[in-house]
Amino acid sequence: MTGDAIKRLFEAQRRRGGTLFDILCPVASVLLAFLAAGLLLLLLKINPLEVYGRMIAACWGDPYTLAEMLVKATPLLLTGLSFAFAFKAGLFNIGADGQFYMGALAAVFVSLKLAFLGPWLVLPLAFAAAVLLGGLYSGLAGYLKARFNANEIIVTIMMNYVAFQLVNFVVNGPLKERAGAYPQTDPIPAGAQLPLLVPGTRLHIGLILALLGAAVFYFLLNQTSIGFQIRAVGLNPRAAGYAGMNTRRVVVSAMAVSGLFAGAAGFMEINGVQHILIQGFAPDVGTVGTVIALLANTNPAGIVIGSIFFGFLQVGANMIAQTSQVPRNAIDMIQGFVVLFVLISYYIQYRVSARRKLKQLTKGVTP
Amino acid sequence: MFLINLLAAGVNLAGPLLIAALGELYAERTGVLNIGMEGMMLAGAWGGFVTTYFTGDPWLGLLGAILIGMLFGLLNGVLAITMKVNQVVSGIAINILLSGLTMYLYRVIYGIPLLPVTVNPFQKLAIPFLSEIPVLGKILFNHHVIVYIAYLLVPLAWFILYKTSFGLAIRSAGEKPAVVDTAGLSVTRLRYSGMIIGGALAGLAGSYYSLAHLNIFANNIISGRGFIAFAAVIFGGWNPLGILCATLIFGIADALSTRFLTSGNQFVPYEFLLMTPYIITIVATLLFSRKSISPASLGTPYEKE
Amino acid sequence: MVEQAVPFVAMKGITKYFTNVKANDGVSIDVRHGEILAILGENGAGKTTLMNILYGLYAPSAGQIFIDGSEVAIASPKDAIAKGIGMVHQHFMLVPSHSIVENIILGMDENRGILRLKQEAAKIGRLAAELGFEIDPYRKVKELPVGVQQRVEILKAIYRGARLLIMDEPTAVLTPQEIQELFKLLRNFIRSGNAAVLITHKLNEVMSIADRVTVLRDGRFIRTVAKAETHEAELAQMMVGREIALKVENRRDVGAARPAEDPPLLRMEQVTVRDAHGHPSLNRLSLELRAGEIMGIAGVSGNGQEELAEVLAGLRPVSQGRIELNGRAMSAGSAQTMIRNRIGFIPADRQSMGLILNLSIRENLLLKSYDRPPFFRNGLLRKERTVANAERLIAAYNIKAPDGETLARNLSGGHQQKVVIARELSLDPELVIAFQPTRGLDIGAINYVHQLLLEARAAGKAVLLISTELPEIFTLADRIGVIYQGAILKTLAIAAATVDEIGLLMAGVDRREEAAR
Amino acid sequence: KEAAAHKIVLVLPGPINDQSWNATNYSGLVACNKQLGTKIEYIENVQQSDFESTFRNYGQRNYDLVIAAGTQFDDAAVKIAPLYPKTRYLIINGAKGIAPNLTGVTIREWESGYLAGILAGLSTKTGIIGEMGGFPNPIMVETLNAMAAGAKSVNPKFKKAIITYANSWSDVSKGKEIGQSMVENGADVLFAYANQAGLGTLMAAKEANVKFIGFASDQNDAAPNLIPGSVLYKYDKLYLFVVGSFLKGQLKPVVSTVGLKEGIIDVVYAKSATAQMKSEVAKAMKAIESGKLNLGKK
Ligand SMILES: Nc1ncnc2c1ncn2[C@@H]1O[C@H](COP(=O)(O)OP(=O)(O)OP(=O)(O)O)[C@@H](O)[C@H]1O
Ligand SMILES: Nc1ncnc2c1ncn2[C@@H]1O[C@H](COP(=O)(O)OP(=O)(O)OP(=O)(O)O)[C@@H](O)[C@H]1O
Ligand SMILES: [Mg+2]
Ligand SMILES: [Mg+2]
Repeated sequence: MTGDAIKRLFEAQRRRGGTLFDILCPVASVLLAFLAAGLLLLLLKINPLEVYGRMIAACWGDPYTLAEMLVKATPLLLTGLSFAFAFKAGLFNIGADGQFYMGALAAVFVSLKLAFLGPWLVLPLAFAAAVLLGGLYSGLAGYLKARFNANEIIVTIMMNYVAFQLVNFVVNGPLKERAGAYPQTDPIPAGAQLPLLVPGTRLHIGLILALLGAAVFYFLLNQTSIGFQIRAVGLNPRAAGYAGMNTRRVVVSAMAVSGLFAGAAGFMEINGVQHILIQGFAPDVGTVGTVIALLANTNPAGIVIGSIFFGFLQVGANMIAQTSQVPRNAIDMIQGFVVLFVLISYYIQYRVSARRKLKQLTKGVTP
Repeated sequence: MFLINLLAAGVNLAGPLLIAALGELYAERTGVLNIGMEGMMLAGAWGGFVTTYFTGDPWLGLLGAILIGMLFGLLNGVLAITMKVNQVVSGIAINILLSGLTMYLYRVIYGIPLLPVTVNPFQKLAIPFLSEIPVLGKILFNHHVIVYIAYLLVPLAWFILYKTSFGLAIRSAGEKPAVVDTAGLSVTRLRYSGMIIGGALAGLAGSYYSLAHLNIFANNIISGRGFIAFAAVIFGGWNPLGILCATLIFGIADALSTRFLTSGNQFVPYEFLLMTPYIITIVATLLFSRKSISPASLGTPYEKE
Repeated sequence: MVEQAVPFVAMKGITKYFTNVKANDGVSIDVRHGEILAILGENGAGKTTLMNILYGLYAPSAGQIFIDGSEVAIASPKDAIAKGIGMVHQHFMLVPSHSIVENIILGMDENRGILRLKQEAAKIGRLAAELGFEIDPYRKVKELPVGVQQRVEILKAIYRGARLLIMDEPTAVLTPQEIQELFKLLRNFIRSGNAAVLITHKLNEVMSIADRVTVLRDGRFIRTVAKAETHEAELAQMMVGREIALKVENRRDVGAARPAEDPPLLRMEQVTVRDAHGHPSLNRLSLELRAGEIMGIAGVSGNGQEELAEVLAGLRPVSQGRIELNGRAMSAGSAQTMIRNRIGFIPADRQSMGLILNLSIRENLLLKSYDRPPFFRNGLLRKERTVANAERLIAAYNIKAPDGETLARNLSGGHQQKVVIARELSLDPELVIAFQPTRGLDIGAINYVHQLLLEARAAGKAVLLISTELPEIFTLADRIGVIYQGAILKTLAIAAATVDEIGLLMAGVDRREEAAR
Repeated sequence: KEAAAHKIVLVLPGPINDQSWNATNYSGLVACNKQLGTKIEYIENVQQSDFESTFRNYGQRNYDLVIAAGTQFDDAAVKIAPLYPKTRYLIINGAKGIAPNLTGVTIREWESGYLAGILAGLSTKTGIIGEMGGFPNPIMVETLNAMAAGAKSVNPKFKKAIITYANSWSDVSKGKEIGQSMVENGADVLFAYANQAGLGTLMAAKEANVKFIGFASDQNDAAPNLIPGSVLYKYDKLYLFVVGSFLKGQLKPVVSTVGLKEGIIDVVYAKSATAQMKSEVAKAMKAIESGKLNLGKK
């Protein structure tokens, strides 16, 4: 799979030079998404304007809620980077969900079993374990791709289910809470929890780490030899192989690095937010991250913005659910519309810019 | 007896998977990946349920399911074929949208009932004479109508793909769309038809859950079976007979895991049983990848100018 | 040739805009019954675009098309086929995994509904026999050699009732013999009032087969001349718009080969390479190459050229035999080793192998330096150096681009090839493997590439020129080796070689040996 | 203060129309609003990761009472309750009452299991009953075991209970397959304590034409001939009870258990119920209420 359309978008963007239209387009598409969902809300006799008004007001209401948006954004940012990194090597890692779960699994295991080492040791260890397991897990998919040419989309989707069941097994078996009541682990001790960034909120230093992750992402790809190789392999594996690059190794390492990001997200959810591993917790972090990465054209700055936007959507969803009787599925619906309309707006942008160029071309020659 | 029950359940469970997988097959053979299968099945389950609820006739429900599946197949086509949105993204977008939309509209229509809203479902249809054959009768000829349809679709798909000009065009579009274009056929139209057939079959498959297997609609009614169907296409090596085998294996494995559960088994953790279809798929992918039998242009948008 | 009042096909004032170029600008051409019209032009002149419009693949932005005098609308290839137009594309339009018969009947109205493969296969077999060749309609296309694939393409067009056959650079992939057979076929084809359009870069072919020649430049129509009233030099001049040499001057006395006593730079001894089925595609091939010489490898394509090139590029493992560089044995099999050993490689396929089209010129220039100074140190990129490098090479090789950040995709074929050569030579190789280095290039670009290879030789490098173009080898090489069935059948000094003899050797016939027998 | 003036919210872990756990709790809300005149709001489908922020937001907005339905809210409540001392937190099925403004109410679910067992025991001919649970947590295990005990107590020919966990609350299809497989294994009475997944088991019973014991809500109408009766949780009563005591200022920061004695558990019969069933159930109810029979953990 080439992802040609996306490459084209890149090009379109590069040449576009940025007019007002280009800024308005995504904004308009988000508005349209809300409009579409709003019409459906009317079916339940809910006034969408009021709901949206509350959503925005509530989100900017107090620092806690603001912080919540960033709390939600943190894992999304990382899973977004995860998808984007593999994508740069021409690979579709749809397995962020699974790698996220593996990271969470490793983090909770270390945090529970090694808490006696004290925060200075257990946190780095949990982080390392999460990142490593996430990386190994996706690295395995990379290896299968490199060694057997196994389609990574399929393998990673399947590995998501495997990871999901592994978590189920662990929380029902080896790490089941001592009380034995629910499919969940014991809470991790305070010493293994990530320090808060803003006291009184749930915002933890994981956010800083995630932003650092975005910087690392950019640096790795653009300033290093391995990044150069990854991009080369991603754009044209044949040419990269001819240029002496070990394409298989690049594929495996790109997948592994990609999994590191997702694993880190798992660590942050466990040690930063949830402090416990529960069956079926935080579903879709990987999927939403993937969507964000693609909407952002796998550009790290775009992923940062996108994950904050989706953080806003999710917190906003909670707020309106708390303040008006909007069913929760309405929010999934809004998210779906947002993705749909943004995709459509990209297409319109592309067409408009093509037409603009054509116009310039015709003007240049005909009087 | 155990074996007969197991096989009968397996054949039954494989039915809807088979329909969905054949739908995916049409789409993939034209070169488009339909990751939205899961969402389209959900839409089918919803559409079938709602139509049956209002008309009282499950056959109309079936029709409704197929139509709604086609509608979203068309939408995915607009995104993936016309707009050339990355096919993985468009599929994910459809899944997200539909998981929210179906439940929301269910709420709109039915409010908050205390007892499940039910419809008048399909009844099992024991085929006269055939179902009396010992052993085989119970395994093969005592199922819901939709299951029979599923198995009839296999030879049909084979015939269409390999014995008709339409099938030849479909296969060519998935291998090398430019050839189709230069032969005077429209790649776009073929790919749309693949998507729409895929959507129709996804809808049909989804309706099995709300109109035959169960008579209710619930948010988890598909529970990842769309992805299993997706996997079955690969496991089945992109041909109808292979897919038949693949879905039968998944169906029987599923039936087996349920029987493990009720047998009070202590040896293998249940979760590992649930993993098996996915692991089987990964292994199959490994085996088949070497031969690269996937449609050569699968996942690549076709650009003419 | 009789003047005809009404041409078979006429295109008038055709203009075509793509997103960022004007590929055709008011082009008018006509094709008459019973003639072969050649279309000439530099790379990017708009030849393929014009024919794609005629075939209904692209919609023209402006202009009209007439067939036998009446205006027609050709909205899709279906319309074109219905009007008797067939096209054989530069890249074959065949589904490799399908059989010949499936490929031929795809999309034909007569074959709607249930396929009747047997019936059609028989018909196709008969038609092939009429055209003078034999095929097995049930064979899969991917199993066929290129030459046969082309025949399938022609068969496909004729089977669908083509009366005008458009062929886009059909000879680029053929051996001299195959070219002759193709021309014979074309002449037969037009005899009954059909017509053919032939796009090519090879002036000698134009002179040998065309009746008239149309020249395009920069998307514009330049002139149409009767073959009888022109000559190669004039055509070349029309193409590029200025006086141009037909080939480079090779002064073999400059930087001539070192004395034969010197140890060879490259020695291959009994090298065998097996393909996936275990057949030897290189069969105990031996050759020697000295610094400061160009050795040409001539041969009918498919005799192991690709394998030879890939072995030396490290892309293919050797199953037996020995390769020595400067007297030291080395293990082939990794591109990296070859690059470290200062072997440069100019691949035949610049777009999919030599370059990464979506990277900038600057980055394409460092494609082989990703793991070493001066552009990378400790795994980190040193960007200023790469920028300076790109500026230097763009200037030195006359690459037409605003700056190093231009994407390789946006360069024309000739300039793309220059980027490849610039990169390879800037790595200061001892040995340069040039595999079909001018495939698909126009005269100007060919001359430039030839110039660069001669300069490399003058700088003391050894050049292995693997080419199916005999004229190219005769122009550049000091020695010529003929490859046949995976081995070098014979090596001759260029002065001692004649085209005839080489031609026979390429067919596997060694005249002197026969004489000795 | 008037009932309507209290700011009260019900926090639900799943969709309100799940026709099960969340729906029953919601029915409690409806009862309070109708009978006590309260204006309780609800929020549904709250995910694990949002428990804390949800509790916090309501505290911040000065809610008087926050009710959450499910043990899984315990930890979040323990964390947040001390921060908002003016807000009362009440966890249904909660097991932790350690803050002065935190209350837990647990149902003695084994009681309902035992009663269901009596109905099942008197319905079975093969002596085998099939019980499906959602997840194997201690309360669930206790309930399903009590059911087997109940069946055994009334039927000397009782052989065994096939106890299986769906490992899901919502996979209806799985619920059905499990039901079918239980029937294959000889069960002729089915029972499900698994929310939506249980609906599938009911379908299986209908298809195989075997008996089914209704649970949690009145399921009798779903198949009057096959369901002799349903064991109910009267969440309306539970809610009226707890919200009522809250309004009266009598809600204590402890974990209390409720059941038959408090009228929270009840049995409704369908036409197909036999007189013997009714009398056996009545007998067992008396024994339980009097404390003579106790299968629960102390
Ligand atoms: N599909 C397309 N989209 C955009 N630009 C195109 C497309 N096809 C061709 N072009 C551009 O149009 C111009 C004419 O291209 P065309 O392929 O017709 O040239 P040509 O004469 O056939 O060249 P060559 O000798 O290299 O085959 C070139 O600048 C080319 O880059
Ligand atoms: N009868 C019950 N008693 C106690 N807790 C329950 C009960 N039913 C459900 N719950 C709790 O409520 C939570 C949400 O239930 P819900 O029906 O929404 O299932 P779910 O989490 O969506 O299931 P799944 O993970 O299969 O989708 C469950 O995880 C469980 O902890
Ligand atoms: Mg061309
Ligand atoms: Mg759920």
